[in-house]
Amino acid sequence: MPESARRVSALAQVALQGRFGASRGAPGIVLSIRHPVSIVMAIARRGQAEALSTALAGLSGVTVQWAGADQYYVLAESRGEGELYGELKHKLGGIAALSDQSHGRVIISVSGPKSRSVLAKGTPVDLHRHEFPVGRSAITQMAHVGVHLTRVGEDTFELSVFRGFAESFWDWLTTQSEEFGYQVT
Amino acid sequence: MLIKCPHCGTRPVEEFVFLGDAKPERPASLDPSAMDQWYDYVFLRDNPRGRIAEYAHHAGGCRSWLVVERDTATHDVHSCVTARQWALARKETAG
Amino acid sequence: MKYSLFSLLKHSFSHHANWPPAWREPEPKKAYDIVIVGGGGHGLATAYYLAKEHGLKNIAVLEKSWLGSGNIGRNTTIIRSNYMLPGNNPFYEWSMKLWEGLEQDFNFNAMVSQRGVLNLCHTDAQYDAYARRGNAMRIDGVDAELLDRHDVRRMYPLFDHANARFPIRGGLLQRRGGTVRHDAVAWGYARGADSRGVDIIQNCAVTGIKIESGQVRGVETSKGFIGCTKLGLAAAGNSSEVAAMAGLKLPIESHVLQAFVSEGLKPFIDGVVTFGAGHFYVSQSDKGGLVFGGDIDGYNSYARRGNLPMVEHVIEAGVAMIPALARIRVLRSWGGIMDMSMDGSPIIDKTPVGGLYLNAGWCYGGFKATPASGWCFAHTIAKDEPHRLNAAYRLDRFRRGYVIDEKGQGATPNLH
Amino acid sequence: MTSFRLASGGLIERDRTLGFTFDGRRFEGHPGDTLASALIANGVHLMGRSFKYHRPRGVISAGASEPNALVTIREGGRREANTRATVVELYEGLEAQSQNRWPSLNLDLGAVNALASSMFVAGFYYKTFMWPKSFWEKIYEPLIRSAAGLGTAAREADPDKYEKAYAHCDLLVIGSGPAGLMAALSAAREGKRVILADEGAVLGGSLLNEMEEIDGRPGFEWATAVIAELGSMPNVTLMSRTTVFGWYDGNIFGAVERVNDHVAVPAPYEPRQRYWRIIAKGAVLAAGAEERPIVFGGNDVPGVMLAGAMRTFANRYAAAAGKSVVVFTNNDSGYRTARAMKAQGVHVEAIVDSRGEAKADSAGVSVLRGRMIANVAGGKRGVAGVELVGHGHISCDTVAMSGGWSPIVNLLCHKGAKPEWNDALAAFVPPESGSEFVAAGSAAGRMLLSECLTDGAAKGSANGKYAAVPKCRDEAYTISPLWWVKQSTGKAFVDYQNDSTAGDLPLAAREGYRDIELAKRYTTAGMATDQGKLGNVNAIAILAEATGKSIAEVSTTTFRPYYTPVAFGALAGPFTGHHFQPVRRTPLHEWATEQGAVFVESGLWMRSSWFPRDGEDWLASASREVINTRSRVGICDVSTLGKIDVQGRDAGPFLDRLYCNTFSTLAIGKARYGLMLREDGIVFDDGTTSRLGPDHFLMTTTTANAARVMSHIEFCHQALWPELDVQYVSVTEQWAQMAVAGPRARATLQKIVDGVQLNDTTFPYLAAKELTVLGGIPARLFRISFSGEHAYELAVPADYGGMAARAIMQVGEEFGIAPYGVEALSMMRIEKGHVAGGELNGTTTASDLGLGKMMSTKKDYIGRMMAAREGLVDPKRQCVAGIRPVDKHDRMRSGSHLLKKNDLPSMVNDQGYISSVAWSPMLNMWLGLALIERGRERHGEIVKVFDGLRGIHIYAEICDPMHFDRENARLHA
Ligand SMILES: Cc1cc2nc3c(=O)[nH]c(=O)nc-3n(C[C@H](O)[C@H](O)[C@H](O)COP(=O)(O)OP(=O)(O)OC[C@H]3O[C@@H](n4cnc5c(N)ncnc54)[C@H](O)[C@@H]3O)c2cc1C
Ligand SMILES: NC(=O)c1ccc[n+]([C@@H]2O[C@H](COP(=O)([O-])OP(=O)(O)OC[C@H]3O[C@@H](n4cnc5c(N)ncnc54)[C@H](O)[C@@H]3O)[C@@H](O)[C@H]2O)c1
Ligand SMILES: Cc1cc2nc3c(=O)[nH]c(=O)nc-3n(C[C@H](O)[C@H](O)[C@H](O)COP(=O)(O)O)c2cc1C
Ligand SMILES: [Zn+2]
Repeated sequence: MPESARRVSALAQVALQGRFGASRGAPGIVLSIRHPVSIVMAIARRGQAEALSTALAGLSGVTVQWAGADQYYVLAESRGEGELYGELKHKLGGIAALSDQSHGRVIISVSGPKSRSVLAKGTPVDLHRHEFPVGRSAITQMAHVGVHLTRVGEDTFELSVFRGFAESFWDWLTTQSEEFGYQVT
Repeated sequence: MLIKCPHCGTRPVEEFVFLGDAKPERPASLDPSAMDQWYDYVFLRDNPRGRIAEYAHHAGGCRSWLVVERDTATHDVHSCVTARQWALARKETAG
Repeated sequence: MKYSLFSLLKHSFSHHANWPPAWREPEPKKAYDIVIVGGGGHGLATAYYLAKEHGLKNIAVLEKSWLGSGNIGRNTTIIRSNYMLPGNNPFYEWSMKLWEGLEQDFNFNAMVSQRGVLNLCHTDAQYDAYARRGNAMRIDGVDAELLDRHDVRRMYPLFDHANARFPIRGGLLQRRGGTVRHDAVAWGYARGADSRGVDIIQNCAVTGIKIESGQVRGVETSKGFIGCTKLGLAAAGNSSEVAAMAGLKLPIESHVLQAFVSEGLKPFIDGVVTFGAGHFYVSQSDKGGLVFGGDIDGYNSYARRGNLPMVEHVIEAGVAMIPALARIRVLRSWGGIMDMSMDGSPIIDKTPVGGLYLNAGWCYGGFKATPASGWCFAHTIAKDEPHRLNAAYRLDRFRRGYVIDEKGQGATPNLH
Repeated sequence: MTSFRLASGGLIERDRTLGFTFDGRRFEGHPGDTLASALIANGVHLMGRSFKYHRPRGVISAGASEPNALVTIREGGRREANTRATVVELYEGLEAQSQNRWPSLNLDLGAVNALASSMFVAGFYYKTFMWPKSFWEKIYEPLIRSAAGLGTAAREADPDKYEKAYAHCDLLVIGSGPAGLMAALSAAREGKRVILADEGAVLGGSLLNEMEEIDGRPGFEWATAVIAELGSMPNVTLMSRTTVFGWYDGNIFGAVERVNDHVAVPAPYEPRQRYWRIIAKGAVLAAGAEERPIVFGGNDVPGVMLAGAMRTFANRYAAAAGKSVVVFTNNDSGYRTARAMKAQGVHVEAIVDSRGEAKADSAGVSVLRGRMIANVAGGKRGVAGVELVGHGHISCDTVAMSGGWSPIVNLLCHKGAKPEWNDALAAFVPPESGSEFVAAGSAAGRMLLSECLTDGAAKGSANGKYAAVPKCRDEAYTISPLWWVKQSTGKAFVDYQNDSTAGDLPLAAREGYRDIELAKRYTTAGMATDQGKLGNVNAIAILAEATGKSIAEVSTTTFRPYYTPVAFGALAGPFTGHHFQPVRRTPLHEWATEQGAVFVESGLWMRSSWFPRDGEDWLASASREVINTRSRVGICDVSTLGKIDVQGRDAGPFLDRLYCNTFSTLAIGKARYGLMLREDGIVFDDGTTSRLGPDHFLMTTTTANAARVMSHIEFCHQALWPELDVQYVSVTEQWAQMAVAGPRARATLQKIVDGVQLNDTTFPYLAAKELTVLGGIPARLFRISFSGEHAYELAVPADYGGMAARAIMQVGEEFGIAPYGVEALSMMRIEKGHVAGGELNGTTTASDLGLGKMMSTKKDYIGRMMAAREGLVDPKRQCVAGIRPVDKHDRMRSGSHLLKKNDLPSMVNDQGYISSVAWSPMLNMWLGLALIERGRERHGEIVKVFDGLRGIHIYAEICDPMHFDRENARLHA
């Protein structure tokens, strides 16, 4: 890879760090961008659904998120370009179709005491801990944008959107966060 | 209207796109004599008042095509399976 | 009894105690020459023109509920003749001509109001499509004007000309388009038909169609069997149900379309305007309410009510088009059942069953068509063959591949 | 000005005052007041004018159902018409204006209508204004329209924000009176997720208005305690100022929370209102009951109001409606008002009770049994006194009326069910509604406090084991119906706002509008902003009598959303102005911006349209871009094309069924142009699809159809051929894709591809290969061309897009590279006669487009059978041809129609139309494509171009669609 080949996030220009919105007390919302990250979509081949889920369970050093019928996102930080894709193709090629989505999606992490309140302005998914525990993923719509939503902690969620919508979506998300005061880290 | 997607759980109607009656079955024959079956399949609908099994695409969710059994007079949703299950079952019975 | 300022004055002296009923409430006879199913706009207009244009007398209109309870009583009242395809335009233009003389014709003020219908566009492609449509109108002598963004701004400064997500590029204007007081159309035709001897029978639901050796003999109804030699179906959203009684399966799906009215306001918007970057159209009623609507909910339905997603979809588009709407309040919303056809165009035709005639598939465009639809359907029934104006609205056009698809959406009713 | 503020009591903060104005006059009130209560406390009763007769009107109710006291508040973009003074919370500096009057509320010339009122009966306008015909447009209608409506709306954008949100609960309780509080309490104690919503600013419902005791303390204090307990529970959400406006499928409720309507301007970052979609497993309607007016002469004179409202103004707002009151009632609750007013030191002249005998406690006020008020004397200055039927006059300055109570059933009827008539209550009670949504308390017809408490507790509990219900004293409630005092000689109103009188309904019946729905539409009773909350039952009763039916037979009109009117802004939420729809940007957006691109919306995408240099307009710029590309090399952002990754053992056969041509035979490393049909045989979409491996294809779609094609693929696999082993996913956003076109394209790209010699053997036309560029960046290179030039499309992972484009610009500099946009692209595709959106318009067949030969006869594919229908193979169909002006200087316009040279304009003569037009920088003239009857056979024919819209009438020649480089020399150069 050439020196100059640095991955540039779709939000590089907009997601500026700092404290915004209502300024009283601790921020209700904390936002950050998960970038660069490797994202590979794995779709079970015909009749391989079980095989795939067991194989994925066996993987280490990656996170696996449900992403639809017999489909999963496999994520990992700090891998070289195409590396995770290659690795998975090697390991899973027989049972799954793989597609590198690392550049196609932008992942925004939303945390803080008000994270549920902000997300409730967008998604019809019931995020009550009993209905949507940590580790659960859902595909839904927020502000007219398709969102892949994962609860990664009690008050922490990851929102993954198509790259092209990232700026618009960020705009909506931050506006909705203003009343609680938000921090971009 | 709430629909229980087999993959995503219960979701409101805004996440779905509907494509009408799932009963008409795509004919197998390409013979000109099958033209009427094709015409039926593409253009004619029972359009019942009451229960209908209809295609719904979970476009705002997992993107699966579903077959929802719903009452067109009351909008009550009775059941929901994947179009895949529905099609395979139908091919089964067709033998 | 003729309605006029004079008659109104006269009756005010007797405290309006002696107005005769606008129509009778007759008991159905054993049989009629012609029975029309559906006391909506099209059914009533058909009966009116059968009596008036063809001198036929022995006619009944059967309405399962109160007259005008269907889509005629719940539509957003827009009339226009801005169609582009040969099968459509002459028909709708004829309808427009009939509107223009209707009130004097049936002596009832239906408030035909030609304040103009403007369709906005937001891209070059839309603009070109409107140019094609407008020229198709002009080529046949129908009025049409292509506006650029400045013309639109001059006409409607209210619109978002500054900060729009989809800037207004221009629009297609038909000045002769406008609105008509929907209920009055049903009442005017009903009164006109009744005075010409037509029996309008309310609360009389057709439950079956009697056919013997391929020929219609009569209908079973909630008021008993009623014989007839010709039967015209004008059941709009219920067309499939009624046709099924004669063993016919139609290229139609029933869908719910919602409409809305705001609180009454002093004059806010003059003409009828449709948004081109979302589903929203609006006009202001004579009572001051903003009457508006958008798209069908999208799922097959026989319930006259819709759900919130379409409400939001429509109102988001409304505020995008006219920011000043934000503070105005929506008063009421309702729904009607659309007979959505497979090409977005109607059917006015004979059927394979002798003496059985079909008028259906109006989608959300059938109000403007009411006069011509009744006029052509009457002709088709009386003469047992379609008139030139409805010659393209054949039932077999789908099988033969001569569809009339203005939107190019194909056999997907909920996209028309 | 004398104050009508009572010395003590009420839930107002007496120690703080708020200044406000009404029609410019300054007044003072207190926190806790509504605009209506504050005006009454200041002795102001005249608050509005009616719709038709411009009658002077005062407050009738104390809440949401108010038909008369409608005012306009706020200014500019915040201007808000038709606002009910009874629900406006007073704030410092509130400015209110009366409506529908000119020049002033006091002197309203519109009132002349009243003189002609003998003619302005129900439906009068249907009978006249017809002659002379021309008068309608010019005179009558403009008059009717200018008279229409009440308030005047804002004409500017609203500066405030609105929000949307979803909420979920096990039990939604609508209404926070005794029934609602108990329902919420039992559910909450059972651990349910509870939402308690009430439109009021303060929770407590009628307990805020009445002097009742619960658990040995004032009902209001009891409520406060219960609310405190609820508020302390994590599973309970309390929502005041929140109106539930509709009940929808799936037990979803629409609600609007008025977050900041009680202040002049919302706090920073806060919305004015928040619209809620509440998804409830169960719900209880504890909305209470509505008091009905009685229909008698002058029942609209300012100072005549509902008995319960008068009581509320006194008890809750410490505002006396007058100094001497006459109560007119047909039930016991009138007596409550008499006692309440007396207790507040207001003189009560008498209780006029239409019932022969009544036992209720009048606290010493004289009761005239079996008597009725015939007419109220008075006018805009208020009530002077009342005349009784028979003989008798009582002077007074206010009249309290009670026609009985109607359960507020609205929401339970939103799915179409009709309420049922109950003779004992003389009211409609809720319909059978199933278990997911039930009524409790007075909404369910329980008129006694104890019943409401018990009923609420029971309805809130899932297991029936609810906590003991507190003790209270009950007010008896008996009624014997009185709807209309026929002896009245003055105007007696049924629907106040729309001025429907008692006489209008019998008239409607006489004229044949006998069904309640017809009568409603003919008289407009129940169609005003209050939707007949007060008047409908009276209208039904009067119509029943006129048609000789029972009230049950007549039944009600249809209840519809919205329970009370809802602001557009709330339902639009944040999706206004530029935020109406999200913006979609390509990975090359920044690069294009650096290059000075002008962007254009295409669907949600923003695409670079042209790249003007020093003052060029779009035409000059695009022309230069074309010439540069055709003579040197150009680069264009084509990232918006849909890209779908298709894999699996059956990927080939699957594509064979999707496309009308064949893909299973495509060689690895090759691309092929494909055409998809709809099942009805019409062309759906086109694009090139490449084979990257034995089981791996990459499909491209048009920008416009990308999403629809994806859904189509999903449908075809899942619903039609689930047995196929195929997987697919959109990779549109993963790749930044750029076209590099022109004679020097190869030379340019050669400088960035790693280790491949680009030539016609290693990289022939339609080659499609995975390689790396710029020393290791994975990429896909396709030798395909839309421009007709020797061209490539290069795709790199999106995050590298900008960098790759900049690199190409750099290495291409020596070859004279320049960016080109979609305008130049469409110029070039029209020069080459390539079809696009204008031709793929959803009505054209493959052969219409000149692509008929692509339709395979060897396999099944979507659309094959229907494409064979007579009408789709009719030789007379319009098909694509080229079109060019006979006079090179003429400009044709897209959308023009075509006529035979000597034909006159008419639809019958219409030969077709011009579907696309562009300026050709290469041929120096306007060129186009047309859809024209038998177009293929008519090359060389001269036709008349009809553009009536723009008054352009020229001649043009039908020609081959391929206007430029017909032998495709450049493509293969
Ligand atoms: C919300 C909405 C907005 C619309 N806006 C417009 C517009 O702006 N412009 C426009 O041109 N069109 C509009 N339309 C479409 C238009 O209203 C309809 O196409 C048209 O009214 C249909 O014809 P009709 O009046 O005869 O239908 P209807 O009035 O529905 O008449 C059909 C009648 O048949 C009766 N019926 C059904 N089954 C039976 C039976 N078995 N026995 C007896 N009677 C039966 C029904 O009760 C009904 O009264 C709109 C429609 C809706 C719902
Ligand atoms: N004779 C009489 O004076 C008489 C008659 C009937 C009832 N009552 C008394 O009235 C009380 C009724 O108690 P209850 O609890 O049934 O009702 P309630 O009137 O005490 O409370 C109903 C609450 O619901 C609210 N509400 C109504 N519709 C709403 C909506 N769509 N969205 C949000 N909030 C809405 C109202 O603002 C009100 O605060 C009892 O004490 C009863 O005895 C007295
Ligand atoms: C053009 C038009 C204007 C309307 N204006 C009003 C109005 O001002 N007030 C009102 O309450 N309803 C109005 N409505 C709605 C009707 O009350 C009613 O909801 C509609 O005709 C459907 O009937 P339904 O609700 O009884 O099913 C209007 C309807 C139409 C079609
Ligand atoms: Zn799903």
